[in-house]
Amino acid sequence: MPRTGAFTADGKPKVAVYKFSSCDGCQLAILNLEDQLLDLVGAIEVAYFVEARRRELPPPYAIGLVEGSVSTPEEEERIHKIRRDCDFLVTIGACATSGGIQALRNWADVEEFTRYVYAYPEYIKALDTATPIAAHVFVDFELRGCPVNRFQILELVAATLAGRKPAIPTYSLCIECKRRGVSCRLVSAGKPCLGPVTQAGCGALCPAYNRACYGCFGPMELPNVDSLGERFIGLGYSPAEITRMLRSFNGYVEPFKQASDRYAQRD
Amino acid sequence: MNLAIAARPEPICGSETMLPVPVRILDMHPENFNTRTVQVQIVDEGLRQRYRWVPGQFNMIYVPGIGEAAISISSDPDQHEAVGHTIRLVGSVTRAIERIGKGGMVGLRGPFGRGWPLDRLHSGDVILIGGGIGLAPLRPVVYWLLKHRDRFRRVMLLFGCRTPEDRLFVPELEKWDEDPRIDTLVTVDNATGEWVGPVGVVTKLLQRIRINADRTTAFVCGPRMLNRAAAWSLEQLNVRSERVFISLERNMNCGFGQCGHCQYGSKFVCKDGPVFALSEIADIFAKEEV
Amino acid sequence: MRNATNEPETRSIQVDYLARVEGEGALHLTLQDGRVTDARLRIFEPPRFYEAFLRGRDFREVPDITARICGICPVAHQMSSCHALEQAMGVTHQIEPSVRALRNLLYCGEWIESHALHIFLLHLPDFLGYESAITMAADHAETVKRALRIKKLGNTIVSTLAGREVHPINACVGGFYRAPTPQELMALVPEIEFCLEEMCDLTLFLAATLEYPKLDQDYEFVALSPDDEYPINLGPIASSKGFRVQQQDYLNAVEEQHVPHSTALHSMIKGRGPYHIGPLARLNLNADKLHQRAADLVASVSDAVGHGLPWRNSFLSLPARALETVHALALSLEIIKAYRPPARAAVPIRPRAGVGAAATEAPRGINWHRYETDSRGLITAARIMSPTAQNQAQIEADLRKLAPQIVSLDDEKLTLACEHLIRNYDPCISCSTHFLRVHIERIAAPLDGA
Amino acid sequence: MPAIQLAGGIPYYLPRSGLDTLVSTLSEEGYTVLGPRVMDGVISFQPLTSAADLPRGVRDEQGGGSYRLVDGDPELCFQYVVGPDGPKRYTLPPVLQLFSVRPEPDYYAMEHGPPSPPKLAFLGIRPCEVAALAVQDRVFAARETGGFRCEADSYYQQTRDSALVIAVNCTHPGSSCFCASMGTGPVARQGYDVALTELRGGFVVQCGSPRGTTLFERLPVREPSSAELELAELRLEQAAARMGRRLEAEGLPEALERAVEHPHWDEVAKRCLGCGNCTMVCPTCFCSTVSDATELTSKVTTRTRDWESCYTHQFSYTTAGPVRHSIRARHRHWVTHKLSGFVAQFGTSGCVGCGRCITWCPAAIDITEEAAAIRGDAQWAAAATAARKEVAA
Repeated sequence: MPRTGAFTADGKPKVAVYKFSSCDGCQLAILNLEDQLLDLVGAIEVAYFVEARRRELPPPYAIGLVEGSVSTPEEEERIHKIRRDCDFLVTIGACATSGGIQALRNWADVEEFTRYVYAYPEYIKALDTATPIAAHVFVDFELRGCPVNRFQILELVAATLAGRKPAIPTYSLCIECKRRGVSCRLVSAGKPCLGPVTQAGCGALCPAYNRACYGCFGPMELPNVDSLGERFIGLGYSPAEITRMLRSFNGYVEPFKQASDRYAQRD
Repeated sequence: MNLAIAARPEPICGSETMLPVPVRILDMHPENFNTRTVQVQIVDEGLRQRYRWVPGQFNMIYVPGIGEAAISISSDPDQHEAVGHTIRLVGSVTRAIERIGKGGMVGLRGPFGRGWPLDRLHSGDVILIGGGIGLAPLRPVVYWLLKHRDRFRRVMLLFGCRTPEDRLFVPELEKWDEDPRIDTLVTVDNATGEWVGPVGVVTKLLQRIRINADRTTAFVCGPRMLNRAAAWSLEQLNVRSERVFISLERNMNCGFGQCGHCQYGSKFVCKDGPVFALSEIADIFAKEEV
Repeated sequence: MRNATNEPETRSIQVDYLARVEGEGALHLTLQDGRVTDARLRIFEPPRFYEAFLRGRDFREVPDITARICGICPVAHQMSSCHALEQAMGVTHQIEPSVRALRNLLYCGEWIESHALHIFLLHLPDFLGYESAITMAADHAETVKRALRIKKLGNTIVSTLAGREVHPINACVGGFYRAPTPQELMALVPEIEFCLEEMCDLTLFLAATLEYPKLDQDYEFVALSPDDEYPINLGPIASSKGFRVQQQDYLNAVEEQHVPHSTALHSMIKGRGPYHIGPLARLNLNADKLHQRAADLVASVSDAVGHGLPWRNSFLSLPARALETVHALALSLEIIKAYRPPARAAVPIRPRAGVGAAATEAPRGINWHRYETDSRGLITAARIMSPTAQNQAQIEADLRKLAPQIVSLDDEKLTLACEHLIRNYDPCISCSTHFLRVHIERIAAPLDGA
Repeated sequence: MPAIQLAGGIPYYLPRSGLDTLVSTLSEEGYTVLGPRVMDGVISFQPLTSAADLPRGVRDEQGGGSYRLVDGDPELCFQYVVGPDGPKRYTLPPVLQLFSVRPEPDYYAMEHGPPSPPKLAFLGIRPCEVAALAVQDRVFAARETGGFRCEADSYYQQTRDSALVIAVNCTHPGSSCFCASMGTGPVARQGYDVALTELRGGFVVQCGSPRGTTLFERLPVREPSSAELELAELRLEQAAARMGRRLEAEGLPEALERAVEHPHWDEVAKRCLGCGNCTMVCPTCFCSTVSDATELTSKVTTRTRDWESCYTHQFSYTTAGPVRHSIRARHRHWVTHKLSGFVAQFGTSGCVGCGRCITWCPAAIDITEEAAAIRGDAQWAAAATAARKEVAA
C-alpha cells in the first residue's frame, strides 16, 4: 500500500531516480522523452533525480526507478535504504535487472582485473560481483534493455498512474520483428541472431539494420537457449563464440548464465 | 417469459466489432470484503430496449485506459432496466470499476457466449454447484428456476467458499435456505467466527443428498479444481455426462472467436461456451495445459 | 544530500552528490583563513573494469561494449573503438568517404543532443538561478521547449542512422551494418533547417542575456586539429602551447601524475601540468574551420560576452558549446545533401594481430582508445582515456583559481558557484573508467560531515 | 495423376510488356498495388510503383529454417515461392487502432474509430495465399458461420470486399511447399479475380470474376495460342509433381484430438524455441490482443489490436496463471489448432501448405513431419526427419 507521504499535497506521486553501477544511459532515456518530458514532470513530482536536479524532497517515494547494478559495498548498503524509501521499486535497464556488462567480472578474478586497470589496486573497494538489484531486495517491476526503451518507462508511469498493468511484453523479439515486417537475419542471412530467445521491447532494431540481435533485452520468458545454440553450431559458430554472445549485457541473468556456462565447458 | 431462452441473443457492440457502448453504474453493492455486485444501465435507450441475455452469458466490461474483462451476468434475466455483474476485486479492471463507483461510466460489449441450457431442462432434478465467485452466473438460474418451479421436481443449490466471510449474496442465501422450493447447502473450507454449518469442499455436500442419477441435471461453476472434483463426483453418482454442464473461465478477449485467446481444445470458450456439457469436452477435461 | 558546516576558522564545503552531471561525483573543498587549502573533485563512480573484460572479446564486439562505458556519449566510444581497431586490422585506408561522412553525421547527432541537453537543461539553470530545468521551465517554458526540440533532433539523427540514441546499434568496425538510404536522411532536412535557425537565434540570445562569471586561466587547450575541418573524427592532436602529435602517439605528450595530498592520478601534459579539453579547446584551436553558419556568429557572440577568441574562461564553454551546436547542425545539412550511399556499408575484415590507437572528439573532449589484438582478432590489451578523466586536474585548478572571488560568499552560494564551475566541463563521470582509482578509496570514508 | 487443367472461362494472353500497364491501370483506379519485391534479402509483399519493382530474375531457395535469394531466369518475375508475408499484413494489420476515447468526468467521448479501409490490389499472390484468404474470410466475416452482424470484423470485411486478387499460379514450388497435398495449389481454383500463369514471354490469364474480366479487357491482351495454353498446363503439372513436402490430411484432425498426451510433443518441445515465428508468418493465424495506451496529461486512451501469438506465455493467461505454461503445450496447441481445431471451428483446415512455418522456424521444425509422427506414419516421419538433418548439416 502506498504511504500518504509518497504523494504531494495535490496528489502527484513522488518519483525518485537512483543510479548504481551503470553508464547513465537508462536515466538519460528519461531525459530523452523530449516530447513527453514536460507532461511527465507535470504528472509526477520528480522528488529525487540527481542527474536532472539539485532539489530533493524527503522520502517516502511512490515510485523508485533504479539504474545500475550493485558492485560496491556502499551500493550493497544503499539499496536497502532505497527499498524502504520507495513503495514501488522498479529497476530500469540491463545493469539493474541482470548485472549488466560489468557482471562479466563475476566469471573472472576481480583482483586480477583491478591490477590490470588500476595502478593502485589497494584503493579499489569493489565487490567480487556485480549483481542485479533483485539479488538484494524485492523488486516490484523490472524494465529490461541496454538501454531501457524510454517508451517503456513512460508506459510504466502512465500505467501506474492509470492503475493498470503496464503493457510490457515478455515474449520473443521475433514477434516484434515480424510485426514490423523485418526480414529474418537468421533464416534469410544465416546470421547468429539471438532474437528467438531475447525479450521483445527494443522494436527489433538490429534486424532492421541488417544485423543479428545481440540480446540487449535479455532472455525472454522461458527461453530455449540450447536449441538456438545448436542451430548456431550448425551455422559454424564455436561454443566459445556462443559463450561470448550470451555473456554480454545480460550474461549474468539465469537462462543466459546457465547456457553460457554449458557452452564454456564445451569449449 | 419466452421459453426458447437458450437462443443466443445478439450482442450489442456499438457500430464496430470491438467498440463498447457506454453504460452507467447505477449501483454498487458490496457482497463481501472483496466482491461487489455492479448494476449497469445502457445509456442509449434504443440499445437498452434491444439488449437481451440469458443466464450463463457474460459481458465484456471496459474501463478506458485500463482494459476489458469478461464478467458473467448475475442478475435476473427478466430485469431489463439494469444488468448485474458480480466482480471480485482481483485485477486492474475490477479495481478500476470499484474506483469509478456508483454514478460513473464504463463500456460494455455483450452479451457473449452460450448460457445454461435452460430450454433443455424438461423436468427432473436440477442441482447447481457453485464455488466462490462461481455462484454469480448461477444466481440468474436460481431466479429462473424459482419462477418456473412447477416444471421440476427437486432443485438444489450447493455452494462452497473459503470462509464464511467469502460468501456472496448472503441475504439471498439465507432466504433460499428458508425457501421450501429450493434446497440450499453452504459449506466452507475453513470455519471462522460463529460458523456452525458444514466444513469441507463443496463436493462433499453431494454425499449428503440423495441423487437420482436418471433424472438429474447439474450446473457447475467454480475454480478449476472444483469443476474437476464435481465432474468426478457426479460421474461416480452415475449422472450422465450429457446432463452435467460446466461453465469455464478463460481469458476472453474479443468475445466471439476472433482473437484466439480463450481456446480450449477446439472450442472457443467465449463463443462455444462458457457453458459446456461435460460430454462435449470429456476428452480434454481432465488433461493439463489444453 | 548536501552538508555544509560553519566553523569560525576553517570552512569545509562538501557536496556529496553533484547534481546535473552525468555519473556520480563529489566535491570537497577546504577553505582556511580565506584561502583554499584543498579542492578535490571526488569521483566515486564504481569501477566497471572495461579494459579488463575487453580482453578475450572479438574485435567486432568492441564498439557495442565500449558504447556502454557511457550512455551520454556512446557514439564517441564507438567511433574511437572503430578507428583504433580499423588501424589494428589495417583497413583504415579502405573506409569510403561516404562512410566517413556518415560517421561525422552520427557524431553531429550526438553533439547536438549532448550539447543541447547540457546547455539548456543542466547548465543554464546555474546562470538563471534555478535548481533545475524543471523549475526553470515554469518561467521559461518557451526556451525549454525550443531546446527540447533541438535536443530531440540530435537524437533523431542518431536514431535514424543507427537505430537508437543511447547505445546505437548500426556502427561497426569497418563502417556500418546498413547504410541509410538518401530518402531516410533527406526526411530529416526540414527539421534540421528549422533547428539550425533556432539554434543560431538561441546562441545569440544566450551570449547576450547571460552573465558570465569572470575567470582568466592560462589554460593549455588540447584538441584534435585536422587541417581542413573542424575536429570530430580525424586529425592530429594539438595544443595551444605548442605540441602536435599523431593520435597513436598521444601518450608521448600526456601522462598521469600523482597529486600532493591525494592519491589521485591526474592527466597532465608532460613536464607542464593540467590541460583543458572540450568545446572551448576545440573552438580556440579550430575557430577558423567552423562551418560558415557558426563562423558568422563568432563576432557577435564575442561582442556580447565581452571577449574575443581565444576565450580563457571556462564559463564561456556555454557559448562555445552553442556555437558548436550551430556548426553540427549546419554540417549535418551539408552531409545529408551531399550523401551518396557507399558501395559497401562496411569493409570486410580478416582478423589479424595488430595494434591501433585513435582519438575522437566526444562532446566533452578527446576520447582516446588503444587496442592490441591477436591473430584471431581477439583483444589482448585495451586502454581507454575518457575526456572527463583528462579534465579533472584542470577542474581542480579552476576551483583554486576561482576561490578568492567567491570565498566571501555564504556556504550555499559558494557551493553553487563551485558546482557551476564544475558543470562548465560537462563532466561525464560514467565515462571515467580509470581515473576512478584516484578517489575510490574515499568511498569508505563517511559521506557526511567533515 | 490427372493432368492439371486451367480453370475459368476463355483465357487471355498478356505479353510481359503488359505488366506495367496492369500496374499503372490499377494505380489509376485508386488501388494500392501490393506485390512481391526484393527487400533486405527476401521477397517481401510491398507496395509497387511499377512492374520494374517485381523480383525479375530472382528466385528463392527455401528449406527448413533457411531462405536465400539466388539468381533465376532473367525473363521471369514470379519464380519465387512465397515470402515471409502476404495479404494478411494488410487485411489484418499487425497493429490496428480500434478507437480512441477521452474520459470526461461524467461520460466518455469517442475520438476516432478505426482507420478507413484501404483499396488494395494483391498482385502475384500464390494459390495457397488465395486459399488462406478464404480461410480468414471464415474467421472474420462471421456471417458464413452463423455469427451476428457486429461479430464480423468490419475493417477486414471492407478491405476484403474492395480488394482485387490477381493471383499467379505457382510454377516454382519450393522445398517447403506442400500445397498440392492440401488441395490449395499450385493452381488457383477459386477466390481470385484474375489468375495468371507465367511463361517466358507473358502470361496466360484467367478471369475469375466480372471485375477481373473488366480490368483485363482494357489491357493489351490477346487470345493465347494452343501451344501457350499447353505449355502453361505443363508447367503447372510439373509444379504439382515437384512439391518439396507432403502432408496427409486424411484422418489427421481425429488423430491430433487423440494425441494430447502423445510423447512426440516432448521431443519437439526440446527443439521449439517458443518464439512464435511460425504464427507470425502463417497466412491463416489470426490471434490478436487488444491493449490500451494512455496519454499522461490528456488521459486520452488509444485502443489497438496487435498481432499476437499462441506461443507467448501470456496468451493463455488467467488469474490462476497461464493455462499453457510449457512450450510443449503451446506448440501442441498451435499444431492441433491449425490442423484440427480449424476444422471444428471454421469447417476448413487452418493449413494451406505454403510452407512458411517450416522455412521461417529458426529451429527448422516441420509441420509435415509433426503431423506424420502424430498420425503414426512412421516411414514418412523418418524420411522427413532425415531430410531435415541433411539440411541442418
